[in-house]
Amino acid sequence: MSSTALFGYCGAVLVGLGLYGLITRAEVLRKILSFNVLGSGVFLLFGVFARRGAAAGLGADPVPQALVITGIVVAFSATALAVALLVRLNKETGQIVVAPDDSEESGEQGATR
Amino acid sequence: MTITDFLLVAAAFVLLMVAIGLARILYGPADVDRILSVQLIGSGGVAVLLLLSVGMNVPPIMDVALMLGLLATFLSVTFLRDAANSSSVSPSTTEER
Amino acid sequence: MTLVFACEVVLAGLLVAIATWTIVARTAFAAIVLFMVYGLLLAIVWVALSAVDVALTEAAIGGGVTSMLLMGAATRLRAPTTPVADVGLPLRIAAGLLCALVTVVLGAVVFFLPDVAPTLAPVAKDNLAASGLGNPVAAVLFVFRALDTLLEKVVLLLALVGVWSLASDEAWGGVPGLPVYARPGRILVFLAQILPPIGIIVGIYMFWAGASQPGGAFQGGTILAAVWLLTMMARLQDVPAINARWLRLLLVVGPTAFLAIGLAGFFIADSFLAYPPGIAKPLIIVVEATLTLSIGVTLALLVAGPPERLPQR
Amino acid sequence: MRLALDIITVVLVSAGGFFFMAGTIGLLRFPDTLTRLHALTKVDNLGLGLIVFGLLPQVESRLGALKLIVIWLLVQMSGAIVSQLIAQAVRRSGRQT
Repeated sequence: MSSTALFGYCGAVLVGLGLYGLITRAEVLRKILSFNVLGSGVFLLFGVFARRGAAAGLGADPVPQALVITGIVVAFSATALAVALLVRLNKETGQIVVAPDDSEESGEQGATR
Repeated sequence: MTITDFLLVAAAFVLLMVAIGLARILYGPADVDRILSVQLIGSGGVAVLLLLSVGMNVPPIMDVALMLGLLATFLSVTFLRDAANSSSVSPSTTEER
Repeated sequence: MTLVFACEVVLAGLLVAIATWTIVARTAFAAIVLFMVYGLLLAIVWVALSAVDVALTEAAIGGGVTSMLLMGAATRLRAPTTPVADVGLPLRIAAGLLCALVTVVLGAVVFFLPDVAPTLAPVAKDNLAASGLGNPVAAVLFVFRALDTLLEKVVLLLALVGVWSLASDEAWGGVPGLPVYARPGRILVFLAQILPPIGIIVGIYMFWAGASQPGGAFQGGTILAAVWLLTMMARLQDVPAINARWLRLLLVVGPTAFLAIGLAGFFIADSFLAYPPGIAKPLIIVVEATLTLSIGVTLALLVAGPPERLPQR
Repeated sequence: MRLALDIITVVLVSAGGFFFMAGTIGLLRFPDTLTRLHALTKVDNLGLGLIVFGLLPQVESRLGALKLIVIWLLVQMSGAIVSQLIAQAVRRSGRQT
């Protein structure tokens, strides 16, 4: 097995893991975290494709690498927006989970400081 | 064995040690225990990257080491903010003890 | 098995283990700390894939600022004291099967990749000299695919506008609710005093080095953002109100300079975002310098969150 | 001369690796957060320090050597300060015994 294949499988596993967390975790913050893990798996696959495109004395194809850099920044923007929405949601409803039957124990949680 | 090989072996060894240490710290039980892991990956990661940088003769990797060391510090401080602001480390640890 | 490959196997195993743990960890706090470690580890993986630029970005943004953001969110939310009921077992099994399927398909894609990979590396290499830059990734970001980079800056600003728009009416124009140390101790204050000068130098170095070797505006900007956040958390500096004129100016100066130079391309070169030969590098450095500032301020404000209270005055 | 420098590298990097191992064993064996923090500081100070000094003879450029020293000083300083902060947090959370 080559090292690109190794990290390729690694990326595939990370995508699966992230997706699993995104579906099954009830806490919204955990969903956001899982989404970031999923994203990093996709980026890793891009990195593998870039590495395989090594040519002309470059260690890797710079185009997918640049795309990944852009992607990381955009993923951060999305995460920041999601977190802000979550904090506001919590302020409005007192809930930080999507499970509807948990409202009584997270009910008194204020978010202001 | 050339000196390059030696440095790569050293990098693998340090990485392995860091991996074992991380497993222990991340096990907890308290959240404060876990923040040690950021310290460990900070110094251990820097060591691995420096060994790789010199071993593979790619000087820019040193910048990654610099970044890693710097960011690990910021992350620890961000984490400890919460520990300092609440009397217990966080409500989530109480049920874990 | 070569030595490098042995290193990589350890790395990949550790990465997957930490990722799994991040997903299954019982508390949100534990998950976030695991995610911090995950991000920093991923930076080492990127080095193994000879993507030093990405490694820097990952350490700075993916691992660094994202974790700071999530930690702030966890602090503001306060995790529930009892473990939250996740979805039921049947759905978990179904989800597990679906995700396993996705992983297997992606794994198969990796397995059946053609032996000769398509690549734009030779094209990038050939045109590198024309861009005046030494770093191919920077050349892609600021010359070959400059429009992507420009729009990405716009996305960052739009995200900030989105975050700000979540403020309540009475807090609009006020101070973001970044959680700060209630009583910063002497040691913390010392750190917050000694680290900024170092951070600023490293930030400028990252931006400056970006032209010829890995580094650049994102990475430099992130360090500036982290340094600023540190001084605010240690209360050496107040969190600024979002209607401050200087703040707004700093936010837009980078994208504006980029856009202006891009538009000037219509007249001094042959098209939008084209640089005239010869002065390409100085122009790119102007763009990158202003972008570094704007990115730093934008990232820090995204971490700080929506305004929550009016300035005391 | 080359050989002598290589030997210095091998000795110092091995010693650094040893302290990484010692730190990891400490992390595994010590009973509470403060003692584990103590084990971690050995990794920070001695492990990384010895590796950095071991790498110095292998770095050709003066800038690279300077960067190594800077990274070491940075990690050293922030490691020392963050360890203090962690210890404070542990004490505040009142479960150091």
